[in-house]
Amino acid sequence: MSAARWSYALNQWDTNIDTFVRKREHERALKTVSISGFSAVELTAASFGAWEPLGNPRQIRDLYGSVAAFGEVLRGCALDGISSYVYDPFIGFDVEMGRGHDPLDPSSAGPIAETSEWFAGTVRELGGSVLVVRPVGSAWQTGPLDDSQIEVLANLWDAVGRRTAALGVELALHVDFLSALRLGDGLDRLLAATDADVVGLALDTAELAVAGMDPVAVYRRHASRVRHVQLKDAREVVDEAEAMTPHAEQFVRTEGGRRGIERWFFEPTDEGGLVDFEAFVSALHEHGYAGWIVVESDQSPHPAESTMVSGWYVQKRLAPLLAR
Amino acid sequence: MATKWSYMDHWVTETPQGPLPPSFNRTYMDRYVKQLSALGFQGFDTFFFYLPMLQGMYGSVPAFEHFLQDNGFEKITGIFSAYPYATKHTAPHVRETHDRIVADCEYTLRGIEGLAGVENFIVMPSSTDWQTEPVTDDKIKIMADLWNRVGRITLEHGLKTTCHFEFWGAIRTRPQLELFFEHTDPEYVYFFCDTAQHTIAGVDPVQMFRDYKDRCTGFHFKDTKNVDTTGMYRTAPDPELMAPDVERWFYPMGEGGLVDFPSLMKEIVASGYDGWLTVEHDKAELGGGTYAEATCLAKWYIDNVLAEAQREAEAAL
Amino acid sequence: MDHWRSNSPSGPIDQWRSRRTMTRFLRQVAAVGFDAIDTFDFRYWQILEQYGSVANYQEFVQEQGLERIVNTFHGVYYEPDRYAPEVPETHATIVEDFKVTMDRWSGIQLDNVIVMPGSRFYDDHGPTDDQLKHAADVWAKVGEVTQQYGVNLTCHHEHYAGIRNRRQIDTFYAYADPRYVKFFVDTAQHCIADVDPVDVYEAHHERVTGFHFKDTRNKDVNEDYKLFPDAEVSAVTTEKWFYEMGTAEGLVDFERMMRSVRDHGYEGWISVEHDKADKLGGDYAESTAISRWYAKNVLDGIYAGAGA
Amino acid sequence: MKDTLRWSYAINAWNLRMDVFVRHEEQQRALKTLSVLGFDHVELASGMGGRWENLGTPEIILINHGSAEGLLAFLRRAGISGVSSWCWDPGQPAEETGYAFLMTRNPADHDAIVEAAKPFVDLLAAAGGDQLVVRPAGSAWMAPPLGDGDAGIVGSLWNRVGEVAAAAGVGVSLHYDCLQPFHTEEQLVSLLDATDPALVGLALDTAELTIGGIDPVAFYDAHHGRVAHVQLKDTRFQDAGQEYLTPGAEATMLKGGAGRRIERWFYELGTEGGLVDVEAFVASLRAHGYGGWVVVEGDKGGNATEVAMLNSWFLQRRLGVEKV
Repeated sequence: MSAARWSYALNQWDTNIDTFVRKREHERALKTVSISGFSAVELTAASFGAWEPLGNPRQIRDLYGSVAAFGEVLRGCALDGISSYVYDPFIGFDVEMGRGHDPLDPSSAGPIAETSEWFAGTVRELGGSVLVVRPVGSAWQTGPLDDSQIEVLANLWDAVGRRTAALGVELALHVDFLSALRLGDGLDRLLAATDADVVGLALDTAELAVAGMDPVAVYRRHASRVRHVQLKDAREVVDEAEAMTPHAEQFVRTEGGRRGIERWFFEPTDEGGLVDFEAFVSALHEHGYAGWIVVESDQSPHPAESTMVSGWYVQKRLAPLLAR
Repeated sequence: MATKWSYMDHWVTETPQGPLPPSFNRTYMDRYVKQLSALGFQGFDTFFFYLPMLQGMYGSVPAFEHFLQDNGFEKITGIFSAYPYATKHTAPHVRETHDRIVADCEYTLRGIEGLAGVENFIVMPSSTDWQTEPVTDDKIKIMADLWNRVGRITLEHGLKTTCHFEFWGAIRTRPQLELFFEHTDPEYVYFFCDTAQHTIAGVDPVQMFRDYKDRCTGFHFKDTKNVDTTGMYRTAPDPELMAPDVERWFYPMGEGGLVDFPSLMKEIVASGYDGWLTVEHDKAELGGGTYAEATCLAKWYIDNVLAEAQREAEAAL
Repeated sequence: MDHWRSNSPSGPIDQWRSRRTMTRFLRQVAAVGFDAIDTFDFRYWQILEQYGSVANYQEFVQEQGLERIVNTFHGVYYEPDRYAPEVPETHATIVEDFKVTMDRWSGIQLDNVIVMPGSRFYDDHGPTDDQLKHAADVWAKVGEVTQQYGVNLTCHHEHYAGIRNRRQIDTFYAYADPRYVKFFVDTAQHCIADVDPVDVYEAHHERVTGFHFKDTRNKDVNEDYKLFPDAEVSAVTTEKWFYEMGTAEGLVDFERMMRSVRDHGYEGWISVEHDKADKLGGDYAESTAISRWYAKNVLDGIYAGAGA
Repeated sequence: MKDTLRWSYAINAWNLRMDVFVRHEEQQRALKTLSVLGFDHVELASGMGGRWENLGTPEIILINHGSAEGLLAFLRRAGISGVSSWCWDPGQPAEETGYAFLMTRNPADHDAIVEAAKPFVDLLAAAGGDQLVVRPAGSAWMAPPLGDGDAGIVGSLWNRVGEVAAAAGVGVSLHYDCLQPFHTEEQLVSLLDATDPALVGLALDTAELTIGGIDPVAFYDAHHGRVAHVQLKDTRFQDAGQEYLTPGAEATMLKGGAGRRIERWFYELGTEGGLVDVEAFVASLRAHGYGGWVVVEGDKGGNATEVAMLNSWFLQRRLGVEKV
């Protein structure tokens, strides 16, 4: 049997600020994830005060009494706990809806490390093992990263990685399809510049595929650095020119760009898409991958259906590839 | 005892043309089967009127069953047939229409030829109460005659004709149920226990099972939050969707309804029943629910709550 | 009033998703006969990003057949150490915030900027007399600022907020300078808090500058208003608080409300608000149409009729 | 709508599947929606019959409302003053008629079809309706190609129904849909030629004609004398050739997209990429002094309410029609 474990990302339920707030809604989602064959969930850091009750440790505590009490809820729903938390440093937690810190700004290092530690402690307490972070802003904001910028980032994430490692939590850098790391050999350079012992890669199949990168090739190239996997599908590629659109987060990711793409991300299935999941998971197997595999739909007209369809695909097609 | 769970097909999903059954197209149907498969259902129950659609999508009904089997299902377990609305052509309480109904049943039986072994031919034994009134003993006997006749035919095809009683049907009270079973042949006519329908009609489904377990060939595990105490069962033309005080009658298990499922489960274990157990959701979308979520929660409840009741009952044997 | 969701291939979205979805939203609102829209001012950054400026956005609204943007709702989280009307130490921050806000929106002419006058999460006693006075003071200062832009500062009393019951509302307005602090009546919110919306309107009609016409089927009988994180979504027995006008079992007497509005000679805008209309299987588009039907077929006749 | 044209809206958009749109309050909500959008007449549509077709088949309508007057009173509660028309497909098996499978191309079925039409004609006439809109023949894929005599056979049936209807003061119009066998312009004209213009007209559906490869504007200009009824909707697609002959075309083409993944064919007026020139078509109706009903349809288009609102917007803002 493989040591890899399957988790599911809760973000698809949280479609708007005032949704997915009640405990009852959480419980229904958690039971849905459990009965579809997953053993944990991934949380996403958010700052919208009480309307994002799973968005950070303080809100978890405010709604559930304590992080430990939320852990009881997870186990009551027949899950082991959480696998991971996803944290974007551009989001601030000092005040609600606050603005966070730019990793390229050297003075951000302290606050980002502190917030990372805050989340990592909660990951640990809820049975998880990975803190997934957005390592740098978008390509349109930065252009290709120069050596000094890579150095700033490497210093930051090395420092953060050491602190989370002390808590028993691995740090994994996540590359999204608009990320500055898609330009040139940014990703390779950042990985080379960081300490392999404390900084890993979170490989997101769909984000890489939309960015025009082959996730299988990226995985093979960096297998030893991959600490976390997010599995989702996509059907459309965003080329470099489109990624450089000013405010691409709004105009490309949210609005769908000139093509009017209404949905970027899909459940991992065999229905056709950019990602070859079976090849990808076979590659994980070859390299003896032992971390979390988090299935995401990210966007879905129907979260429960997405979870179930993914559950089928994991149980019937993907998990057997790891069990060989 | 290993329980075998099947799923009764009322599913609705979001399509570009609005919320529709997954028979919308083959892709939706495939995904639907995979979703049920992911939860571990092994049996699939459907309505007679879906058979032509399945044939269209998969080439034949057996080809659809093969698709189910490729996804871990054992087979199609039940086919549901009914005449809820009485017409001059078909009305179980009108003897002159029986030939037509029997012919329809034979037609449905031809539609499932080649399947691995459908076990239940599930029928509503009557039409709506309001169209059958006054419900006399004679009318109940006429209906019993019909299903005796149908039961003999389906048994030749290996299916048991089994009766599913709606709270708004003409056979709804405990005395009516008893009279009906008295006049039907235990060899040809069986009992299908729908937990919610009986509860709404003021009949205790657990007691019903206890008393008719020898003739019971299946269950719809579904819940309700209301007993009809104001005669809503007589609402014309349809009490299920038009009852004045109740917009939604049916709920999934585990949502605070009236049915005591753990007790039923223990009773089932104690009886030695080894047939299929079926989850049915009906109108799960009313009030903002979804079929997918309702199905997950029901199966979660089975695996996490009913499984415990089952273990307790087995230990007590 | 800007709460809206519709289904999309990627799940439920609001109208701010793209210019395309905004177009569809505005056309639907216009089609049923609304003349204008309200919005939230926290949309400002999104407006800049998507439309370039507030004035451009209003032009976009006008292209779809609506007159203009009438009101904006100022959404801020109140925290005692940073930003809270009852806490004088934070008043400078609040006034400064409104200077910035009014500058941002100065490209168009609004009628009202709507605020929640008090914080939420109060204990059994509610705000003290002093705290109500502090709140009244700060809103008067803010009102002076907004009036320099020709805009009213007007207060909207949520059923779960600190100034919620009739006594608190009356005390607050007794302290608040009528020149600068106006009142915005939300029929459902008052009703949930067991405040008769018509009575409270009549008591304070001279300073009323707007309405949210929406209905509810429940009063808060469980002290839901104390609930964390948000009584509107967490209530114990009420999963959905708000319904459109004309709903069955609605508690608000809109006909009486409308007679009162007419009799007091109110000539400003009346806004229809749907909040969480999509809960329990509801649908924003349908609620929008049904409430406009009610306004046209029931309320317009009352308003046009002779004094009762 | 205040206009020289008479506008109505097809209520079937809400009746998505067999067990929805059954409760009276649901129907009231749809009717109020149409009323506030400026419509004061509706078009009814038959269905499978039975206890759930509360606005579909005569027998069930009468159980609900007692009489035509009762039906009208129900409509008036929502501000709708009447029924413009009723769509009926005699080939659709209905519960009240024992699910009889009748074919207009089979002369032996003609007596039964004329008989089945009578309750529709009677109730429509009593409710002040104008047109019985009928499907002239079953889907092309279900029967052999049209033979020389088919137009005559089918035409003779509709002349008979037309006589029955005329006696009650109601017109009969043959509805063109993209799956029925009188598919090309030539075939359609041959069918019209086989009917008596005094008894039978054409129900011109802009989207269906467009999908079938016929330009509705040109067709109307050429044949306006025969057009007795209009249904207005838009489409973004055309039959690529012979897709209407695909077995199970109702599902495989109109839901599955004949392999093209077109899962939705019908759209609101003025939709992006719409193929129907609605403005030109309506201008042509006005130019020819069209006196029948113009029924706007929103069926098979997703959220019925949103589509109705967008349709009304188009009438008000693009066609210059004022609301009532």
